[in-house]
Amino acid sequence: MSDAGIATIDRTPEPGMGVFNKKLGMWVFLLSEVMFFTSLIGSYIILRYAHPDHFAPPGAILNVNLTAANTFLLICSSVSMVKAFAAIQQGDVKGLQYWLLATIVMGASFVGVQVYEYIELGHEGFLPGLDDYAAHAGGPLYGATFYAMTGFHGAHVSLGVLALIFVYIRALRGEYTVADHEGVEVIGLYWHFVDLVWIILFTIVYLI
Amino acid sequence: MFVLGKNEKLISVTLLATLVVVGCGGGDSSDSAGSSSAASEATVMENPVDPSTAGNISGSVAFEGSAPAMDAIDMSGEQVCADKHSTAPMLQTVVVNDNGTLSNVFVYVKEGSAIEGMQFPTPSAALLDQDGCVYTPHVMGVMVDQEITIRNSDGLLHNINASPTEQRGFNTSQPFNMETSQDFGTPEVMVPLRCDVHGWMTAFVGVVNHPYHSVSDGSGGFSLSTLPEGDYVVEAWHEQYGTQAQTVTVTAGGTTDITFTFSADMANAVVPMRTPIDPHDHSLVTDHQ
Amino acid sequence: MSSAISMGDSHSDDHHHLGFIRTYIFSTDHKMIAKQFLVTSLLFLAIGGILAAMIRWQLGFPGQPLPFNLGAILPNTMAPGGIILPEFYNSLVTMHATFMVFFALMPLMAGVFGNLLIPLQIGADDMAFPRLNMLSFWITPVAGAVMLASFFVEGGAAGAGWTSYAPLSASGEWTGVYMGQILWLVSLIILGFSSITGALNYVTTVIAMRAPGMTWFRIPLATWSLFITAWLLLLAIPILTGGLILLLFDQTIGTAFFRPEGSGEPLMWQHIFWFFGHPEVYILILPAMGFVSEVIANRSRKPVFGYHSMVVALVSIAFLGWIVWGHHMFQSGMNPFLGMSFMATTVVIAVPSAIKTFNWIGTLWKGDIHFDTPLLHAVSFVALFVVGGLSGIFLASAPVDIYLHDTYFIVAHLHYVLVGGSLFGIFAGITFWYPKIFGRMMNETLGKIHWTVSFITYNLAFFPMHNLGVQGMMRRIYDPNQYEFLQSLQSTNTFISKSVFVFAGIQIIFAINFLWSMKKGKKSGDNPWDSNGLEWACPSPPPHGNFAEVPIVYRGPYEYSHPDREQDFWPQDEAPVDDLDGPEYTDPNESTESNDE
Amino acid sequence: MNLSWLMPESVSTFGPALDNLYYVILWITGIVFVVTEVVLVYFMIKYRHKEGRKATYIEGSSKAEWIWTSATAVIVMALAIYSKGIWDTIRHPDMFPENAYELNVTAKQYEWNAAYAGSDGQLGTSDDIVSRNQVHVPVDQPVIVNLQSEDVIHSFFLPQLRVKHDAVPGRVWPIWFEATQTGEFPLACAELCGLGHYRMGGTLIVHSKEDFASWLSEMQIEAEDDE
Repeated sequence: MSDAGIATIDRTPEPGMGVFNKKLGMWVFLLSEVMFFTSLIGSYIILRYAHPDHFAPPGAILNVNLTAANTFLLICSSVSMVKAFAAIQQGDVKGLQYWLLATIVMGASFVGVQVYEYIELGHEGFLPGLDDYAAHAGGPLYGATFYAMTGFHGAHVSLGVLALIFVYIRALRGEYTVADHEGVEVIGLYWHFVDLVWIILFTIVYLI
Repeated sequence: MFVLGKNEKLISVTLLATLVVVGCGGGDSSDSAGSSSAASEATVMENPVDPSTAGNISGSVAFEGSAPAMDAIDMSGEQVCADKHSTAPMLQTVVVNDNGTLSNVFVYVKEGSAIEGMQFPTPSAALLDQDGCVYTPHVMGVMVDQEITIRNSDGLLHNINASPTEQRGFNTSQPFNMETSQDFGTPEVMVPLRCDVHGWMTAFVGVVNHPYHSVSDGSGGFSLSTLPEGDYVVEAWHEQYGTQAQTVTVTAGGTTDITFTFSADMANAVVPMRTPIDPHDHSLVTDHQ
Repeated sequence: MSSAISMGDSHSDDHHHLGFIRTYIFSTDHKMIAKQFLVTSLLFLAIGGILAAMIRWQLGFPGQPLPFNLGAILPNTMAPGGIILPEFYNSLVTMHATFMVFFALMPLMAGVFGNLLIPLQIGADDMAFPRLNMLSFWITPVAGAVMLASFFVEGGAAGAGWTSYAPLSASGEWTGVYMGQILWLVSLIILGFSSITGALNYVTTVIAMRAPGMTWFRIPLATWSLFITAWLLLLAIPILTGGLILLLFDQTIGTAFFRPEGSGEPLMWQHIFWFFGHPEVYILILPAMGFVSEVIANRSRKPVFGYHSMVVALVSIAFLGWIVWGHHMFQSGMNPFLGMSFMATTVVIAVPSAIKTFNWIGTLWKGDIHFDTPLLHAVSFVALFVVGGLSGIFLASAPVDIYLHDTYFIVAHLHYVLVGGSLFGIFAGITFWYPKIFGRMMNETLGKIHWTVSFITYNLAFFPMHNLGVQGMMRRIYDPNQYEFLQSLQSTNTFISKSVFVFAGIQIIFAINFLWSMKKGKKSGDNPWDSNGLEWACPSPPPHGNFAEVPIVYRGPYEYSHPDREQDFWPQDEAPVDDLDGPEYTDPNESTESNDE
Repeated sequence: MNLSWLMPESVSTFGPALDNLYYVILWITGIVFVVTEVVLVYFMIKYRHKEGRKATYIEGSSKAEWIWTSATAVIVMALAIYSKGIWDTIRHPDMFPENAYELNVTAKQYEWNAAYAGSDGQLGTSDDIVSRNQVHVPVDQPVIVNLQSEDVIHSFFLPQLRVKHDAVPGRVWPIWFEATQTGEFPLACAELCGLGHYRMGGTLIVHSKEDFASWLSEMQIEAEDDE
């Protein structure tokens, strides 16, 4: 499309970023998602810097091993997403279906593990609210920031899973071909973004 | 606050619920109209207690030891109010009468199998006046759903900030001479009221679900009348000296006399109530860490 | 290329068999969505105006019952006997700002003109994502309904100011407003999705769907400003949403992000809010700058003076907008060194603003000025924006701000920018593009009456507010007479209130004109203003799909009164006469130079 | 109708400097305002539409652009530098005066409580003297006020001393000023703090040094009597 400037009568529009609209749209949307997580993570950093006494040392309350395993799961799901995309680029519809399913399963189990983790922490009195916060679990800011950040990431993963299921159904109907698989590419972008955000969250919330 | 925080969370997150709120909210915003009509309906219900088999409790609240000196209220900032007081107004935390009795003690029936589950008619509105930047009465008792007419006789801004723990409070203002109606739907001893504009203004409302409550008067006396015969636990509450309870037996047609005695050395008793004097209590976090 | 395929045909063939619902209610046509936004946001504008009138009543006639027996309508929790209560006054102040900023100005700017102009001016058949576009509209009335609902819940509407400074806004304990504050938060969170989906569309459309030859420096300034605004929306709104959610948690599940009793940080809310808030200010003014540039260039039949520097100024304002938020917090207790840097960045914004102002005046210079209503509004924008800009310098200077902060000087400043600026810009825009939206001209006489009275009463209402501020009158106070040193200002306040009532009342003329002309106005034809933009190259109102065939762009948008031509305008898509073997046009990069000299 | 652009009389040491800055800005902006608006109107009249006259085709002038860009830049930067000096004298921590009299002002809905050191000369002890909605200070001596809030954000506003600073719950912000006149001056809350905000006023009472000392000892005696 870069040669649109040359004098021809064909009415192809001005070159954009050289990508199809859905993909461009997703990029732009992810930028605004970045800002959203910036506000959450930013608040976390400010509060943690201002009140270190509220934040227990890594592993004291949060189950790092469990979450590490969960993180690994999410990274794998990113890989399988890449596989799915690669498959359809070769026109391998079966492969697409297979890898999409794998991604969905891993994404869903990530959410499942997170829910389990929440329940466990809840029993230990590690809660977001000030009024019912257990004395041993650091300060209330710890719980509040933890649930705010991981919770909204979890919500993003869940939405991603739903979107993937939608794409998967279309894949089963064989609606994606070598020529047209925009949907797969777009949801892929989103999935990788969610994965990336988690790696950041895991580092700053669990490890540091 | 946290209690209602929970259910508000539920409501607030879904738009559907929001619209529901609009519906009932519309009702609420038409002020006391709803509650007052409810009260008037209730008054037609007659008293379930048969006077022939009923008895009374009367008594007084004695005070031992030297009466603590109350601080004078500095009303220099509010000339209107200052002018209303011939003598320098004092805080009413502890008011010991000339006859050595203690006033502003809320006395009420705490337990009594005889009145369990009885439905009593809701009495007409009780008056809480703000005159000279003090609440009169300083301590009062009402029944559940009984209207409280809050009057501003000062013509300057007062706000009435009720901070109960069992139910939702309210915080309404009265910038000029006017009356507002409020009521409490749940029994609670005691509900603290305060005016944020005048830090010294506090009052206490005892909310119970029966008519057997009284406040010791200028001679320390109180009386609970026409109770069905039986055994009762009667409690006396004072904002500084805490609570005392006695078991009383009421006989048909008889009047049982009881006396509560508070003494100066109870001064740091535990008062069963969220402290109203310092509403801006930031110590919470220490409890939680 | 998908966008290329979709152009022209895809819509035009399916729009015949669209039912009423798909055409007027759940329409995906950007022009219909623009109309829907126009109607709803004008309604919200009216609501905001009514709230403002009530505020001014209390300030102009403190403690007197509202006129027209309004007291009978309002419940005792708001205005017993028609006398406004302090807590209701706080709700009025809060909701007036909220409705004006989030439900009137933002949708009017981005929602209406973003939808109407972007595809038309770049020669696209519709937005990149029409369904998303429809969604972005339908979220708005929902959010608006929630916001309105908050008036009727127990405790009344939010009363912590539109800035909702925590901890006042973080717990009903301090205000007695529980549900109202929560609904305020929920409503704005919902509204955020509308802005983001909209902005997403605008950015993608401008980047990827420009007609052949519509190079970056041939894009009309209106679209440029809307494009920049879209970026600001995309990046600023999520910040606010994040903050709102944390505040909502404080309110509902009792977290302590901003509540000191849990050692939360009240100042963090101010940082989050203003980090969003200052870009927001430019979201509210940049599009108006675009409209004004278009109108002034067209009505004075002259190229925009320094088109490139206009674009550069737009972009630099948008960038600077991200590093000045601290000037809202000079007195909040920030590190004085920080204060200095924020002061420096803030005053720098004066530079691009000055560039724009002088360029507008330069555009009028040696022009052939036609005094139509759009021009009158556009020029008033310039005149009033100057006042708003200059008063900004007082507030940018941290020491002077110590005295003027949170006084009526601020109120005057922001109303000169947001009413004198944005609103008059919007009037210019509506009156200018009305024929394109409805195919009929607005009535010129009514238009001139509306402008004259508005302009005069507007200044009578808001200019004296500067003086109130200099005398030290705080903003957001229910009754200034409580302070002895403010009692001498009552007559001024009463005068301001009366002017505001006239200013508000005269808007009825605009409403009448707006509705009457829809049916009775004289037919406009495709290009009533002899304009160059692509939007005038298609029928009024444009059909589904806008252009019969994709237009080709040969030149910039402001080729007015070109010496080589009889006609004093030169449409962007008019093929050069000397061009026999198909149109030739220059490569994007070269074309920028050619526009330069 | 009071439409004055003059600042009310100032009674603090840094007041005059701040006012000068204000007047300088007022003059500059005033002149720019008049010139711009006059030119605008003049062009409107001169270049109004006339039959047969065509607008001159001018795309711009980089020369003109440079002139007004750099002119504006120079003026505003000059103002910024001018402001910095005054800002520092008022807010810079190193510029806080020595030998200042220190007191605490605690804001709460809806009153100001000023606390002065009692007989032990220590602030924050049980024998502190507290005055409600009245802040007593000596004249011609720097005063450091430690601003605090018990509930929400308030703003400590002394118009005639050109003092305004927020009181933020959970924080203590020290600010300083020095009154140059004895007398009573208004104190106001400038940050919306709830339904009583409009009434959260008080008085700054500036005593002569002797009067202040005697007032203080008086209060101390009263306080001891209450014990």
